[in-house]
Amino acid sequence: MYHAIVFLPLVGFLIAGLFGRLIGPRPSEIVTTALLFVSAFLSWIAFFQVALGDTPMLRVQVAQWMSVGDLNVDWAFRIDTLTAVMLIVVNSVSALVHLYSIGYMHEDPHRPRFFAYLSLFTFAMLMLVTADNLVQMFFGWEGVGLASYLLIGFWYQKDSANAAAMKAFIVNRVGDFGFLLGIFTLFVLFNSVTFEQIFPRVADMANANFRFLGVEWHAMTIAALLLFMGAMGKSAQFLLHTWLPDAMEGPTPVSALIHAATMVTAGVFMVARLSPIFEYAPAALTVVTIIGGITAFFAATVGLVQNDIKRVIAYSTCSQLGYMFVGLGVGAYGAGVFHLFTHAFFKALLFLGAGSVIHAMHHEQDMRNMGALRKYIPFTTAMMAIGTLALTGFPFTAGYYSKDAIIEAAFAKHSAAGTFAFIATVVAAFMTSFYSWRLFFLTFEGKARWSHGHDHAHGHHAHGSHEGVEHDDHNHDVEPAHHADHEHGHHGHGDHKPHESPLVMLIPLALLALGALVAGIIFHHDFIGEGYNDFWKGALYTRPDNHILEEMHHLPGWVPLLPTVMMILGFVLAVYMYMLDTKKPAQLAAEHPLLYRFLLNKWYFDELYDLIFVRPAMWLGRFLWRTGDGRIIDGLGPDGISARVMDVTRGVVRVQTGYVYHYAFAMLIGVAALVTFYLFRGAH
Amino acid sequence: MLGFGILSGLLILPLLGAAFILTLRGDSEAARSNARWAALITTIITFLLSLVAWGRFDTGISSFQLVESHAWLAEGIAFKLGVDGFSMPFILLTTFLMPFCILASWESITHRVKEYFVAFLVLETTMIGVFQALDLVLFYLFFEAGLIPMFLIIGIWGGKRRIYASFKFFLYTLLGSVLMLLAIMAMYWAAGTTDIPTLLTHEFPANMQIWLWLAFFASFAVKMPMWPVHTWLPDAHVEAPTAGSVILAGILLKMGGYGFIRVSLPMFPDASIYFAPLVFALSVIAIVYTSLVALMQEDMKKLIAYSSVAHMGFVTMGLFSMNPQGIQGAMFQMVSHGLVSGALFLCVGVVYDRMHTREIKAYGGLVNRMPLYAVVFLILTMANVGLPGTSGFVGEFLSLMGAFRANTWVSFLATTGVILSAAYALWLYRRVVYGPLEKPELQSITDLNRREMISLIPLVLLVIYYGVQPGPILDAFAAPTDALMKTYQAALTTIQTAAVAVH
Amino acid sequence: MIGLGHYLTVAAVLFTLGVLGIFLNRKNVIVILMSVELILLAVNINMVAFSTHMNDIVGQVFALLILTVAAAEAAIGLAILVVFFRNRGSIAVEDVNMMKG
Amino acid sequence: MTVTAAFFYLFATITIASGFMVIASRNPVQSVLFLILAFVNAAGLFLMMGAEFLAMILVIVYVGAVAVLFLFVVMMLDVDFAELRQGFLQYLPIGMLIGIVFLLELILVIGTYVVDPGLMRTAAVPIPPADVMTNTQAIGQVLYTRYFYFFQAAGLILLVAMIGAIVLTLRERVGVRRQDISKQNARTQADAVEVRKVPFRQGV
Amino acid sequence: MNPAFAIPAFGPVLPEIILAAGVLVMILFGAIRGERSAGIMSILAMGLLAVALVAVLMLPGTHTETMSGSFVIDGFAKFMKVLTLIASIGGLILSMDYMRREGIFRFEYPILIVLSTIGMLMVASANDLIALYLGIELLSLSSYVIAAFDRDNVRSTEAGLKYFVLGALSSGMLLYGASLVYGFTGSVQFPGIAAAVSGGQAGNGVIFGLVFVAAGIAFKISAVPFHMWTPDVYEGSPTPVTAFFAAAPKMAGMAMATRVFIDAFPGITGQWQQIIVFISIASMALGSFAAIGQRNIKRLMAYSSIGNVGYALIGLATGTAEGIQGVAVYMAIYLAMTLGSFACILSLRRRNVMFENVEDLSGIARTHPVIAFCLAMMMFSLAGIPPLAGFFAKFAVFNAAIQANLVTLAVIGVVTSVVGAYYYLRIVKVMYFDEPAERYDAMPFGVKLVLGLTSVFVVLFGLVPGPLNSAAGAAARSLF
Repeated sequence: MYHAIVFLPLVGFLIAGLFGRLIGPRPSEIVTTALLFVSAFLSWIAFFQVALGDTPMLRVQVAQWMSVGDLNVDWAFRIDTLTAVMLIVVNSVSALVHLYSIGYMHEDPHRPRFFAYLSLFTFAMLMLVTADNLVQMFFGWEGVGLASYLLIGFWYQKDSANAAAMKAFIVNRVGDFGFLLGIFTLFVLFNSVTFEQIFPRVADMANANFRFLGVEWHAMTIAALLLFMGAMGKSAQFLLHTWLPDAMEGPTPVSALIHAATMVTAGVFMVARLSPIFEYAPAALTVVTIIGGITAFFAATVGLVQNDIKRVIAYSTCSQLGYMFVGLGVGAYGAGVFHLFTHAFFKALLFLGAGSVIHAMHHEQDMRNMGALRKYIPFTTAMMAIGTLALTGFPFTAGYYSKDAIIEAAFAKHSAAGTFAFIATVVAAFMTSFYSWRLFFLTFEGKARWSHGHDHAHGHHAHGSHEGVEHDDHNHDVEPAHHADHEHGHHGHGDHKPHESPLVMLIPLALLALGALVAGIIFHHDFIGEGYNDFWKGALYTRPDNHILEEMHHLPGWVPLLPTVMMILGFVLAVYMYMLDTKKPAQLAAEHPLLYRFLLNKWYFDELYDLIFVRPAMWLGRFLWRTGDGRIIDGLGPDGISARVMDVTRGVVRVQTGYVYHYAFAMLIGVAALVTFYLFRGAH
Repeated sequence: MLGFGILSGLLILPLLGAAFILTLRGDSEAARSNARWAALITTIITFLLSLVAWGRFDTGISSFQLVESHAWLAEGIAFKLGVDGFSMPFILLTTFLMPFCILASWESITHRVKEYFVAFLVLETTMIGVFQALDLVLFYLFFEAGLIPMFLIIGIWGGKRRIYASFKFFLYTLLGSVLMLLAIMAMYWAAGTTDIPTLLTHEFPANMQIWLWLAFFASFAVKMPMWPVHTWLPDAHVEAPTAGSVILAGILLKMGGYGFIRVSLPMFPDASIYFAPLVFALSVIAIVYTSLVALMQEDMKKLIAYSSVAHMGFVTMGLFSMNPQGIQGAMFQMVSHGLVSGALFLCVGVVYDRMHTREIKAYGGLVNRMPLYAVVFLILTMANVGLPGTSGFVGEFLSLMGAFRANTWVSFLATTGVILSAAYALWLYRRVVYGPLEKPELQSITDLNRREMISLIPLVLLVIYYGVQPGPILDAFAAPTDALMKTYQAALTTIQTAAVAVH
Repeated sequence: MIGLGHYLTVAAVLFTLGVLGIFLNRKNVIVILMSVELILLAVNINMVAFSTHMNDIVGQVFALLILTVAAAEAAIGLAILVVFFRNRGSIAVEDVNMMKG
Repeated sequence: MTVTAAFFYLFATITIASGFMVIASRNPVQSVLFLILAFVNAAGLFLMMGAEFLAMILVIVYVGAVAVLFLFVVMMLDVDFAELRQGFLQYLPIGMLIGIVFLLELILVIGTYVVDPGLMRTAAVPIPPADVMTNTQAIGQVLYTRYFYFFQAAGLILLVAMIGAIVLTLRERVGVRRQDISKQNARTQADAVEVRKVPFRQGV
Repeated sequence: MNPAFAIPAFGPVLPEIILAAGVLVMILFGAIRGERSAGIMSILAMGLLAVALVAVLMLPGTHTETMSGSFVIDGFAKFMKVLTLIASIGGLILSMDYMRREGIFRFEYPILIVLSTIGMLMVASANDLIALYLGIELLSLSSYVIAAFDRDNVRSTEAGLKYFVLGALSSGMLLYGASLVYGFTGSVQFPGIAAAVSGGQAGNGVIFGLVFVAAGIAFKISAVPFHMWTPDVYEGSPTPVTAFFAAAPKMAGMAMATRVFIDAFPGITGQWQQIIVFISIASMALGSFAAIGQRNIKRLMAYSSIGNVGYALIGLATGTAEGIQGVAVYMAIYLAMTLGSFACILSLRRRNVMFENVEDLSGIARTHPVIAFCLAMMMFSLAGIPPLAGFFAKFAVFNAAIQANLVTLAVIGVVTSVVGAYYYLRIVKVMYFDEPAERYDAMPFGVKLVLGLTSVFVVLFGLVPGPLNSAAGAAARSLF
């Protein structure tokens, strides 16, 4: 069964990828989607067996990968509750996204390729979550990176998409850099990369030291920090987050699947999976907490002012990932994973809903050009409302349980980092509520801003080639009201009225909405409540002295209430600013131009990185090439030497004058030199 | 065991093919076609024969197999052939790549066709010879002899600056290897023989090892090439015809690494330990430096050439980390790089044949008209980046891991190559393949034809296969690596004992 | 007392003069030929001096042969000089300079 | 100063001085004459050393044949000596310096010559005392027996000299008509007489 | 005193006697037949040399002295004599067509070749300074004449004149050295000299003499700084004469160098080694550097031969049996390479005009693929690239140098060989990479023959290096 779960998407990928052009788009879609649904169904069975049933953790050996010296790497599955949870998340969302994409992408000429990529992604993600060793996890890790790269750059004619794809891959590689080193560190410590062999021995190595870069480190801390660096990259945490918003260049289902529900949570999964190691690296956990808190806060601030509907959700994702890490960082792994679980539903819902909006708007993504869509696409509006409620943590929705649990856990940690994270997440909760509702109001309420001002001629371009706005991120310093100078390209809205999406897109929305509503209420008992131990069965390791879950139940009464209050405040403010006093945002922006620009330009991270990494690398590359290789190495090496040889040659040839007396003179000098040499040598 | 066996057959076959082509008369189209077919058939038969050798080869044994020996130059210098786990994969790689090279030259070589294929077949013999030689003089002979055909290949069928490139290639590598020749002689007088199996058990005095090691290093470092003696490679690659680049990247560079594993590491363990920091430093510089340089290249082949230098940096780093992961990883990296970079050069050749330029700027949006090409190129780019699931990953991962065990600084700095390689490879891919197809001269470019598919697809499949199942190759390296580790451990013990004695 | 050293010194001086004559003269090639004769004369003085000093006839035989060969050499040299003169119209040393580099 | 010494210095001085003049004099004819002078004085030195035969040979062969040959060629070539360039040599000082250093080194070494009594034993063919055998006789006795190989070789060298001189300088004069009987006999009517038809009124 | 004089054994001298007698017959014959007999005379000369070759081969390989100890025959002498005779025959074969076409084919030419060959054989067997000197003179005087053999050509006569002037100076030096050696050791015979210096110490007088003798010998083998005649003479002489000069006298020269240093001064190896090392390094370096600047192939070959002599001298510098074996191997292979190269150069004739600049080879890979291939093989071989014969030559000498611990010399040697590779490569480049010009005339048969044989030798030597190696080894051991 597990083989089927993991490899069916691969089969789908191979069929659609290799024979897609042969069999045509429709069969490709059907095959991949069907296989995914089978896989999803099986995952639920697995979930019931493993997580809810009594099946113990099991290991499924598939094949040997490499065996070198004492290093043995297998292709094998490790199936425990954590894996099972991830399986259902990945396969369910993926199956729904496949289904959704049939509708969303129906105009695209490259559908087989698209579905192949989606299935490839799913396969890689499954390899990641089922990995029984670090290297296989890395395989999945990079595999999803590849799929992400391919899907972001799916519309390869769009330069911005290609740039974003590259950026995503390279920034992720920065994280992988840490991940790799982390794997090496663990291997050196444990002589193994297999979880089964590492985890039981962590406690023995708890106080071991490890010399890294000439400095003695606490072994577990350095390993955990390096691994966390990988998680930061994949999960777009602060400092390595820059790729995620750009990744929205990909088709919206991709954003839903990869950049909201699954791939970006791989980092969270990884930390949870490696909880035995992190548990013995308290310093690393503190770092995780702080980074998570910063990310939650930072991404929320940026989300406040973005105008692209997908970007808002992207920053929201980024922020929510921060929450998850806070949960992990304070030791409440269950809470983190629970949030991962619920977030997958409502964030996928939001993205797919956004996709539905975009679909309705004929690939317009700028919220400034939307408004009043409620009347045209009521079902989507409703779904988005559910998603927004769940995200903001409206009581008894999924977010309410998971997010609030994290905030509580942060408080319960009673440490400096925990307190910091607590404050950050609470503020972020307020902002989350605000920007979520801002999005909702801008899109669905108010006046329709899409029927005027965009009468550009639009040729017969393939639809796929220009979804979204041609963003010019560096010029986002104008207020929404004055955006006429934005070049929106050749968008088809204005000619047609927005229309509701086809059923094939709406069904996934409905299913996800269901999840967003009830996932929390159903599962919080198992994930973070009393059923914790029975449910996880040790898949999430906590040290005996880690009592965070209990402490969460003994908090001052105001703490559990606080997030809800924040949620309400945010909602009220959003209503005020975007429903009642719609001039206010522009006014505020005008009053605080610096802050506005700072936020709009995402704290200038792209510019900063461009300045300190990209440009110096380019400059250095050019310098090393022209000057290093060209002038110095070649100049002193082959070219220089050959030039010197030519000089010598010219000299030698000049000596050969053609005059007999010079020749004779040379002979005399030769003899005289030798004679003199011997005379003086003989004297000694 | 003393007669002519399968290994000498591998040496002679290409020469027979070359001789046959030489007997073809005239320069008519028919004669050219015959030459092509003769070359192709010869290389295929050679490949099949090497498969037979592989079949008879037992990976479990660390000693040399299929040994043939004939009296040759002098007492102690014999014409001795044999293979072990280190060399067998390279022989297969060589014979495997050759038919693709012939195919890649099928249409792109239009003048002096016969000479071209003769040069290639002779080159094949020398390359196989390097990996088969069980006598250092014989090794040197093949090692150097390959320069002649390669010089001609670059010089006659190369691009604009072919003369500069061919001379640089020839003289640079020659300068490196003559010192090796002297070292071989010194070993001959010290040990009384140049028989490799004997020398493997001979212990050279430590101070002599230093000099010998340096001399061999001069040769192998140039051949690899290691920073800072790498500058011949970009020039040679850029100017060489496609198949020449394939061979250069696929096989010739491997001779350096093979030399390290065959000679430097096992015969001079003390010196190898002594110089490992130097090698590490150079490797790391190579990885970072050439990756940065690759980032700025404007010529596709030059970019791949620089990336080769970086990848060879991983190889040297792995080899000198002196642990099984490092060594086997490095060896695997070489095989993998042979496949990947060879295939990448074939890819460049595909578009070069159509557009006659290698300027990155001249391309863009190829995917629109060449989807199949885009896929192949993508997989190879990913393999070049070292994506898990491709063979590129296994080698890179293992060598980094090996290096990490030896020295975390090295591994740390080298791992940045992982980032940089993604940067330059993807950027190349983006500029060449992605984007709109705007250039008018590209509008009618055609996708891979059947011949190109035949040459690229097997490589791509192998790249993936070995990424998922590296076992067949890694296992071949295992037995000799174990033997090497024993030598190394012994040397280390001696050094430590000596160090203790000093204190 | 006049000893061996005296003769050897004379020979050395003559030898040096001969060598100098070859490369310090730019006038004509014949002088060079004569310088060669001086060198051979110096050698002969040496030979004879050693011969008598050591009471060994071999040196004198050697000298005799040198004389013979010197004559032959002179003949060849002059013949070459003559053909050169016929071609070049000059025997100035500086004109013997068609080939260089 | 004994008479021997006086003669030695006389001969030596004249030899060296005329040797110097050979290379220094402007007129090659003078050079040849100084060469002859040098040879004659050298013959004197030979005599003083007891090598009478060689002394005579030097005078006869060298002065009589070789030097005269030089004179001959100098005259024959009829060089316009006035036109010969005279310019001072740029490297004359350095040349002289090296020459002098060279000479000093030679003298220094030769001056250290000490009679090694052991060497006497190695003498291959001792010179018989003058009262037993004349110098000429002594040379003759070994030259044709013990050293006849050299003698033959010297003969070959002289042969080469002869052939060389001839092959280089002998010219068959062009323009001299010689009778060639075979050629005359080989003449046939066909190649001697050509009968041509002359076109009418167009001249030959 | 009437010392009983025993008739010496003539057996060992048989080859020389055959040649000398034969040459006299030829002179008579030529004098009678006149100018037109040059062709027949050449064939006769070749036959004569071949007979001498057979005679040499039939000599005993053991050390035998004769002619009152002035003449010695041993394995080494035999080996070098065989090479010399082959070189002379090769030179003659290469000459015939050329000389005929240039109109300078006179019957004296083969006679002079044979006479100079006698000189070479004499020096190869010389066991005392007198024999050495006479041999050199016999060789040199004939050489002067054949250098100027194109007597109506100003370059040829200038070559002869330069060769003569400098040759005379060098033989003067050699003689002066010989006189010093004689005076300070008391003997002209090599065993006697060896006995006098056997203590390992020699006075400055002997050393000075040795320096002068070395200078004379170095001149003959055109080693730096006594090489300066070489380029000019090679350029000016008729091409086949150049080929002859580059081949035969070098064999004899190396033979006598070896003989003098190894046989006459074995006790003071440490002293003369430094001379050899010095001139070896200088020759290798100069040969490599100066050749790069050349446009004329013959001049280039001159510098090439200077360089090659430098390499061969490495073997001599060791003073060991291995080193001498290296010298022998080196010279044998060098002979083949030289003859082969000159055979190619001689084929550059178009409508009776000879071409001798490097550019004239341009593109001949396409007009004359076989010649180009052969010349390319010669060039790669001269550059010392395996698997061609030149590699084994260099291997032999460097190997000996390493054994004798002359590492610096070997390192300089290999480095200069890389520099030298540049100009050999340049020729290959011109032939293969450049655009072709008009075709050249067809090669005459003799040249083809020489080229074919030498090419086969150079290319395939690597397969069976054993016989030559062991022969050279035996030859070298006979000296010790």
